[in-house]
Amino acid sequence: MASVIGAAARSTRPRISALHGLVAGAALLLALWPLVFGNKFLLALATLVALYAIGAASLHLIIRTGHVSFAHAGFMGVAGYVAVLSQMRLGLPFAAALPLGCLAAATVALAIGPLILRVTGKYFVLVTFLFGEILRLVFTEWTAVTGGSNGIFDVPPPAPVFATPLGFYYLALGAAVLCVGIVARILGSEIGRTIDALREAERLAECSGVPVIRWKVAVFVVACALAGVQGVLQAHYLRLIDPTTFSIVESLNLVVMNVIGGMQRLAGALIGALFLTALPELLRGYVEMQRVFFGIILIIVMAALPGGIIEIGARLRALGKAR
Amino acid sequence: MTRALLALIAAATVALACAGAATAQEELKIGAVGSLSGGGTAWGLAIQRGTQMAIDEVNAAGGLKLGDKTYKPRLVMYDDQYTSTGGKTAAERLVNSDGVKFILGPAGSPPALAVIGVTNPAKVIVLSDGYAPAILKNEAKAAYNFRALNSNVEFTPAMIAWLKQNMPEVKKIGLVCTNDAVGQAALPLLIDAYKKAGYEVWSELYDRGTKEFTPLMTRMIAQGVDLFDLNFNAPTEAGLLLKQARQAGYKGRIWQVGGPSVDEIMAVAGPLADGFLSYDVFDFDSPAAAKFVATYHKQWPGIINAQAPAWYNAAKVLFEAMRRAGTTDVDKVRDALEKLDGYDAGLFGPVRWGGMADYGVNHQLLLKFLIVEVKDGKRVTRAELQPEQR
Amino acid sequence: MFTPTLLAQVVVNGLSLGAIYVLVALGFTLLFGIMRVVNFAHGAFAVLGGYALYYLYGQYRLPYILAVPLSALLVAVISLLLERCVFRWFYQKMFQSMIGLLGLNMALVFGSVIIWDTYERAIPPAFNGMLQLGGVILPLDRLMVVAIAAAILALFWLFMSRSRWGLAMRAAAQDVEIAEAQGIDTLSTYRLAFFIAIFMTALAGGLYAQIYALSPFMGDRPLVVAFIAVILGGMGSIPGAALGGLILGFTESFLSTFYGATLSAFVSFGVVILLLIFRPWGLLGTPE
Amino acid sequence: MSRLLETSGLSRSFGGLRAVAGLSFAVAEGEILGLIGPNGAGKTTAINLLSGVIKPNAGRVVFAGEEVTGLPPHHLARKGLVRTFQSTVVYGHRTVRENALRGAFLGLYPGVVPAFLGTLRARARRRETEDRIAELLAWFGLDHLGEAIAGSLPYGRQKSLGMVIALAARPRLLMLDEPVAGLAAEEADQVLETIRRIRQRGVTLIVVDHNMRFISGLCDRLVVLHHGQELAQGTPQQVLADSAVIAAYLGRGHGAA
Repeated sequence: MASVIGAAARSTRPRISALHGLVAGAALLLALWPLVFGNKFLLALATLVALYAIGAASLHLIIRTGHVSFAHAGFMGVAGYVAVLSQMRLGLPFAAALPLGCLAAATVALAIGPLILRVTGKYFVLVTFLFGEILRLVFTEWTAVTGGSNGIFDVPPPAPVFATPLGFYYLALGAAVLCVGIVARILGSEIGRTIDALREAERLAECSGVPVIRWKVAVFVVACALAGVQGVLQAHYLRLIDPTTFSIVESLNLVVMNVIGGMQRLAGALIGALFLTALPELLRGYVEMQRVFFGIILIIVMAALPGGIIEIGARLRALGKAR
Repeated sequence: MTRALLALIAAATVALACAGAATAQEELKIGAVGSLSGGGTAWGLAIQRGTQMAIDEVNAAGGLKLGDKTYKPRLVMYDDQYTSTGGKTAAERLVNSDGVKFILGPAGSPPALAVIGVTNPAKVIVLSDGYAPAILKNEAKAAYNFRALNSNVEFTPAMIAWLKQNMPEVKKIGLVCTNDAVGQAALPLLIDAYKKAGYEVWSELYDRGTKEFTPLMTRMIAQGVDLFDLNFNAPTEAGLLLKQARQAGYKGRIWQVGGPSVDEIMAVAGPLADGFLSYDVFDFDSPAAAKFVATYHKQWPGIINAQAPAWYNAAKVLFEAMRRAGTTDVDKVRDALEKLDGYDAGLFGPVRWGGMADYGVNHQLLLKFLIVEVKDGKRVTRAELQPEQR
Repeated sequence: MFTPTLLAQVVVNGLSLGAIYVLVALGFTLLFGIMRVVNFAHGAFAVLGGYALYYLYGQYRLPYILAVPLSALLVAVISLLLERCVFRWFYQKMFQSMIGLLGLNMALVFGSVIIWDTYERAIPPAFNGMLQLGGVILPLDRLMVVAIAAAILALFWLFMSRSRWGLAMRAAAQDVEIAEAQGIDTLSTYRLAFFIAIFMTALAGGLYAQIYALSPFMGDRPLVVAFIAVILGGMGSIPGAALGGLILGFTESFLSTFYGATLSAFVSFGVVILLLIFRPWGLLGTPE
Repeated sequence: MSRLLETSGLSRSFGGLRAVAGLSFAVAEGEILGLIGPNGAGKTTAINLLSGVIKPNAGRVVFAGEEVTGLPPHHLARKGLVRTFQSTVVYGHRTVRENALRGAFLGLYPGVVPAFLGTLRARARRRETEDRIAELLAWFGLDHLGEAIAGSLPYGRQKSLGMVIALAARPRLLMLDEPVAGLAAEEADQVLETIRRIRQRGVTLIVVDHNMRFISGLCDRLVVLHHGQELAQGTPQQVLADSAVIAAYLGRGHGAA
């Protein structure tokens, strides 16, 4: 799988413009479709997909350093609570509350990152799993500030324009394009190549002068700040914020998105976000069976495509070449 | 099991057929939201089954005649996963995709608050459940949402008054509850109520999902508690708390101002449950209940969740309001609902609305309730109480 | 508050809790230690074990001493099918196994919901009495769990250190290629390890369901407990899982009794995080 | 000649085992120093200590007049202290050219903002580095393999690539960990020649190996390690004549290798 990246990294120069065209076309399509089809439920679903794309893409950034974080939803929560509280208690405008929330998530990441990023592989999974639980416990137990399990409701809309579902969809879409764009740019630049290097051969990269831990912490901090965007927007989307939105289940969801879409590529994270947000909705009609189907689909995808859904593309290409 | 599978296949076929056949004529979609996965599933199924029974009843009688039209109600239900995101998505789908105008459920504050955020602006009637006062006490002055089941605000005062009268020897109350929305919102109110009545209170919260309470029970016994209130604990936790309290050597009284979960407690704790007193919403042994129980067991075996009759009741109340309004127009149905006092759906006696004093709006359905005691493995009714209309 | 009786009670509570945790953690650590599979479906197998015991002991009234091992055996045998169809795809694949088995967990749990509904069932206790020594109380059903945990641990240790199969498993756990070069059939070794792991998980699940309560959602807690106990002791280490389970039991008992449940949760999570940072291979594991 | 690197009393133990104890030596600018000893003598620990991969329990390391004891590898690389690895450590899934570029991180990476924006300066740096890399690859006879996947190269080629990666970081002092281990005699001779040419470019070298013949033909001075301790130090002639060395080294039958 990784060899696919390796080959692509060199020979994409001429293809990049085509890729850009594709991305621009997709963005245009995403921006225009609600004006043509008026289905409000699809709009709500698309808003959720856009929000999850932010979380999944930012988690992908961490995954590219070789660490799979199970605390991502917790960081979203930190940003969400800080933004909502600064808006509702301190009266800050949304435009100030959003970056403040992200800054808070980044600060927590910066405080914990240097400690936990020394731990690798499955141990990192476990550390972050527990850290996520601690964050959830804080949201739940610190009732005076967070409202505890009841959360905080009647969160005001970011601005009157965004109070309508369509307005909010454009806000979420804009944020998603921006955040995913940032991640894509990071990964496509010299920074991304260095990130790949320190994942693939940490010691070698370090001996070539890459301050590995510092880089990992920096990436972790940036990713958590970006995840914060989802946390803040989700609170506004739901008009309330409570610990259930940021539990370990949500973190796990983001990991599943990445793994099922494909951990090697950013596109995998986005495919995963779409797949995992849309699929349960498609199955929702079969009330009792939906989760059974969903479970079986997860097994089949992981067994047949260990590299994620994105592998289908590579397989088809290989098939095409073979002929 | 075979029957369940057959029912499932049938349901899937019907669902597919309906999805294919666009909209059947004169069909009236009744929405439901509830937890069909995760820890709150028992409550979700109570919503689904109670509502389904009321719908079946209407259809068996030839449908719902409103004005010159006859509607065939059909249940459309989505899972809220007991989270706010799930509740919001389910409500969005019901309101915007299925075009539903009437929703039953969800149960539980996080999804209920999220659902109301969608339905109130969209002018959709919701009969929900959840102990957070904000469900009724909101900026929209409840507008289109009603609460179909008593919350602690309704039943606590009457129960404490009964306790004072019947067990004057009790001095110190022990309370243990989950740190979830119910525990954090409702427990402080309960503690206040006890303190106002002159009791000493010791309380402790535990993390949702805990099954082992022996250390906590040891802690409680060391505090010298002489009445242990299982308050708002979910049925299994309530049963385990009782069993482990007894196993840890607790000798005092145990009762539950909340729940209700008498059957589950008897199942989990066996003979240790003897002498346990509880709030109960519904007397399954009463003559009025016999028909309900029989109908229920035709479709589903096993223990009936105590909330199922209340949802059946809520759905019947909704249908009656539609009949009286003579239309499916949401505003007219809502006005009819508010004026429904006195209608008897058969299980809980005449409808009474309340809540003005607590929430500023009379959108709380007041249901009569019981205090029952476990004696020799059987449930015995000690008292029948009514929530105060305020 | 720190009276001798209370302290003794805390120790007894800790032991009985720890015994349950040890039982729950053993199967988990075995699967990880040998196949590098993080069994997210651990809880589902515990649930299946619970329902098996419910039928064999609760409904069909088999003698308890038979019902317990038979129910675990039943689940383990049926699960061999899952080994063939699901697990085999995921051996030695950390993340794919996590997600795939998460899917299996969902399918099994919600399949159970369809078959058995969601309401909680109680498995009648085998013993109802309580052992009272001085002021200290130990319910007999807990005492039995302690005994079973000790017996299983001893048998398992003997099996792993003395039998040919146990040695083969340990060799496969160390290095698959070397083991294969030495003529060990890793696939059947894996199958055996899987069988034993599921047997122990189902057995633990049965006892867990009997002590607490049985429902399709019962398994979440054992999964988390197994996770933490196994991290504490060291992933893949059998004595580690035993030590981790006991420490967890004693800590929870002590902190919950004297300082309350919330603090207990914070402290145990925090301590495990610190341990992972400074000694990720756990108390008794070996660094890689 | 000025001293580029100097260690004194460098020690490290693992558990109870003293892997390196009281190691003291100096490397002069432009010199090739050989660090030899039988397997298990502590050579690899020594190079790990010098490159910062592990930290010493005691002792000092001074590089270019600056104390660098216990500094992490990336810090030392920045100062010009770079190493290769004994086993072939390359980015196996990447092309040869990519590998070399990764090694050139210090010269290539323009800082966060220019890298993120892809500024002109960043592009200019990339072009410069690519030219420099092309030259390095040509030097090692890898230029025609620029697009080959590194992991698929034969062993000897991968070792060369390891050296390219290290040289791409523009070291002042290059430490080679067993550069000829596992190579055929012919290949080893080529490596010998390459190392001499590296020195001609003004790079100081420390070569770690246990092949006495190879190393004594190459190095200006030798440090012999035995059981973690220094056994002898001096020119190859002096060291080969040392009775302790003969006893410890030749007595074990390694000398003929």
